Amino acid sequence: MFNWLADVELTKSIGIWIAAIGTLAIYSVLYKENPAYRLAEHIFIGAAAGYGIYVTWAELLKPNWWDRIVLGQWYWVFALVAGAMFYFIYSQKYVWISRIIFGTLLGLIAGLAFKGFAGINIDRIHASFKPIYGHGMTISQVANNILFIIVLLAVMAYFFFSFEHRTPARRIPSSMGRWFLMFAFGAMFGSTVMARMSLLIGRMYFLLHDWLHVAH
Amino acid sequence: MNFFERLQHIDRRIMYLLLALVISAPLIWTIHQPVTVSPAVKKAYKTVEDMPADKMAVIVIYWGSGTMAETGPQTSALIRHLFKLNKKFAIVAFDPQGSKFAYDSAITIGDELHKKYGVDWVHWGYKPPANLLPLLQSFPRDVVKAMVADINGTPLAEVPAMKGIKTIRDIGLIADVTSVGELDAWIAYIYGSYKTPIVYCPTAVIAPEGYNPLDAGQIKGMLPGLQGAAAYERLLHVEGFATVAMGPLSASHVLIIVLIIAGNIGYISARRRRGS
Amino acid sequence: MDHATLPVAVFLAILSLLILGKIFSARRGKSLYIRKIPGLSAIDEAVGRATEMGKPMMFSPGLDGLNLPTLQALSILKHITRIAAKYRTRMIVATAEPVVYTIAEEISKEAYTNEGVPEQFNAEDVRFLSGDQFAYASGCVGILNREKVAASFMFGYFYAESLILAETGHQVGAIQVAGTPAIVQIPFFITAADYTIIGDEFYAASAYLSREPTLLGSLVGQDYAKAVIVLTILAGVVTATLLGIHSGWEHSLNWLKWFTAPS
Amino acid sequence: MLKPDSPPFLWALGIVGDFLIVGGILFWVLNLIPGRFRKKFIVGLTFLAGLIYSVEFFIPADPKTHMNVMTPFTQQVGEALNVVYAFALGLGVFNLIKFHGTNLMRKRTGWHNNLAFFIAFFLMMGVGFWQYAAPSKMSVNAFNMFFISIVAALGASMFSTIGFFIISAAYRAFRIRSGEATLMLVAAFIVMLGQVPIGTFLTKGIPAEGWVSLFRLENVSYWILNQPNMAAQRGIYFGVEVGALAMALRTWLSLERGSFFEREL
Repeated sequence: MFNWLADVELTKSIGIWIAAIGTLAIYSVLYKENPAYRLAEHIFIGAAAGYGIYVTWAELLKPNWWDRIVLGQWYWVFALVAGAMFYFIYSQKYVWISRIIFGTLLGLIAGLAFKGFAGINIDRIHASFKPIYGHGMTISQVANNILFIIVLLAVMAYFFFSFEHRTPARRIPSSMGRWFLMFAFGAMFGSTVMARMSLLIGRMYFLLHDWLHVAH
Repeated sequence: MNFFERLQHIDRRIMYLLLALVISAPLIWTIHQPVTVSPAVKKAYKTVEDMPADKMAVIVIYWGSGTMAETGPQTSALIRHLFKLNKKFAIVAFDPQGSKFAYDSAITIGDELHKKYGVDWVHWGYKPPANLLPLLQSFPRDVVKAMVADINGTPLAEVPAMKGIKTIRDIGLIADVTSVGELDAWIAYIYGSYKTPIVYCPTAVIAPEGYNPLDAGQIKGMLPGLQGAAAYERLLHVEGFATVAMGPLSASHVLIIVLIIAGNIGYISARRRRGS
Repeated sequence: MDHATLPVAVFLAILSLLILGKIFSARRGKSLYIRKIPGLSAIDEAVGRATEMGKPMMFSPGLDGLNLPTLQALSILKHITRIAAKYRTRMIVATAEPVVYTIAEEISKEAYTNEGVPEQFNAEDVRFLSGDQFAYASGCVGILNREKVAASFMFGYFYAESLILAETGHQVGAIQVAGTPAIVQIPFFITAADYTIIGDEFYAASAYLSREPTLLGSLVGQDYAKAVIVLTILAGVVTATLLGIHSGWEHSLNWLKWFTAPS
Repeated sequence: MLKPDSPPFLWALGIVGDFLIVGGILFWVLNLIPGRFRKKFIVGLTFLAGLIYSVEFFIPADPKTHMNVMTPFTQQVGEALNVVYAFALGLGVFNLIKFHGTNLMRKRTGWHNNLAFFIAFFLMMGVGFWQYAAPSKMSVNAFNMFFISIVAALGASMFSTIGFFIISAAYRAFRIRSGEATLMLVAAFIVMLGQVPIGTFLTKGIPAEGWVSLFRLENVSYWILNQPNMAAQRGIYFGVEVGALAMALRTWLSLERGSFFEREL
């Protein structure tokens, strides 16, 4: 009964048809929310959840937990005990036990912050030490470095919250900062268009090439 | 409301339909477009060229089918370049789909350029993303021990390509092809600690984040998205999907620009009318 | 950077002490000024409109698991849900991570209880949709459309799905307030949402909304910490320039490496 | 005693047994803590947990191995954390099953969608474990088919809808309404044009060499991304990171009392 599943070519073409119909169902929401989209949405969420359980077991729990216990590291049972603490959130009387695991997680996350902060920012602070003049610097380097420092400082000025921006000396840098920000956001938007269009082209290529065989 | 004023209220469905049309048409009737190469891509190309021949490059695959339209061509271009230069490379994947796709495309390009799996290149297999940070700390010290086996389950110590590759010092280049943006981890653990050159191949959307490390010298070059891949294809003198996709890509950009201009014409004429 | 060098450790200590110092001085009752953040003032307006229309609201705390941005998102959720409970307006919370989902449920329940309307809380309104990025997005699109959401709040760490959520929200006519520390997603919120809070206004949000001394103090402390970064950069620029004039700019870059070395 | 090659169900029994014993003892011990100390206990635990990573970061490392006394321990903690998180997945799955199950049982409007949820859920989980437990041409093929045609394809389709949304968002937002909106429009315009061949074509009259080449669209676009955009982003980043650091400090020292959980313990 299931022998056809072993046929690579057959399953491939069935897969392409399912995928193409699913793609069209998803795109249909662009016109209007409708029963086809709703069905695709529910199937998607269901399949993703089922896949998630399988992946969590196969890639995480089996190699990193089960196999370790089987090899004699019995103390990994504590991981299950810790994981079970989450579920006390549903108990009125023992809810505080779930706070133990939440509290520990919060502590761990907080502790990572120093490393996270330094790992990203120290190099960036250092890279901001740009000379605004020096031997061997070209005019464009000088101009770019001056611009860099003005933009950086103006943007940072915008994010000072506890100063009243009343006097011009305080207002001007911060409103300049806002202008630079908007300019940068425009640039980010523009550079993202390409990425999004690339994916859409990829998907259209799937429909036109893999499914309908009309594209090259 | 006259024609011009109506331009500021175009129904989104009409715009969506137009977009679908301008993308499909150039895919069906291919249009060739000239491609320019940005300095970031040139730097990346040069970094790959300059990698010492006795070292191994590592191509990191951290993308799935969702972004394959961008990351697939980037990966293929890098693979082709390394093959042409007769330089060894390893693929390591943090996404199961990407892992399979990168393997298939390296086999296809390898067949074309007469390169052999296991000798000229190796695939270290798929590693769960949760293992990324532990791996970044362990593999620089002992590559074979940390990566264990190749994609077929052969122990790495028995793979000919791995001969002489022991620590991070034997790795001359990390090419991070990613849709995830885990670059910071590579910078923190690999570049920060060992100064191994990193070439960053992000999807275009996370590419703006790459300019900061590029400026700080933490990465040595970048292929931003599909356009980066097309530029790289041009440096390599090949025509892949990236080059073909430049047509629809241009067309879709033109459409956006035309629509924005139309919207502003409508806006201005409506304002004038209210003013008069 | 694997481990702190001495300059880095000193630098981090200065920043941390400034923040903590301001927190404790605020707790002792020092009054503090915070400038207006327009996007956050719009939250009341959004809740008010949903109440008038008698339609529900949606909150998305982003895609990430429990980390610092998500903690901040949850603390914003707490404030908005309280307002929602006060106005007896339904708030649907769509989460993408199991642990975040449980905390969100707890927060919602407490908000309704604190406002004296525990019976208004509906456990079905706090939902775990999917851990998969786009399955989550498709679920949010479904909710926005089917529940005829009148106000949508997006606070947390977002990725590509930001525009799907925001543009769908716009199409169903919801009034939208968004904020994220994910910088590349901010432009999409700016174009599609009605109010967007930018950058570290996100971290200022809970202080702004709650006016709790601890949070206000922290916010002022953050300003001082940022001022230290600004001064450090200025000092670096001046030193680099002086060295550059004296002995060439490339040399100046090398000399300044003491700040990060030894790596 | 169980051996590594003992049948998995015996191991499962053993693990559950261990779990009940260890968990039971822990539960008993925890309940010995008097109510009024519980909060202090959790605050202490949060502080201790925060020490793990921060102490590891601040202790100088051996320059050769890049490690210190704490490093192996933090690596272990990281791995354990992943496992503990994985067990939390059940919380989400319960919610999904409860939500869709209730709709299905009560035959609420659209219940067939909830049924489709369950079919897809069990199908995908089923083929996943099938190809995992008994890899064969058939099972692997079945898994690939369903994964690629449902999870991957619907994900890619949903992802690509952004291409459509970006058009309508840009059309609506990029109007010369205010100075800010105009600035955004100008930057987006230049960068969009500079990234595609058509932009290159527009300014191909400008020489490719010498300083005038800077005015070619692709170079202007690159310059915008690489200079003002980079500087602005760095400025935002510093603020965001300081905000995160402050959040971490408040969390670590439990200063934000009752921020997430107000219910008394």
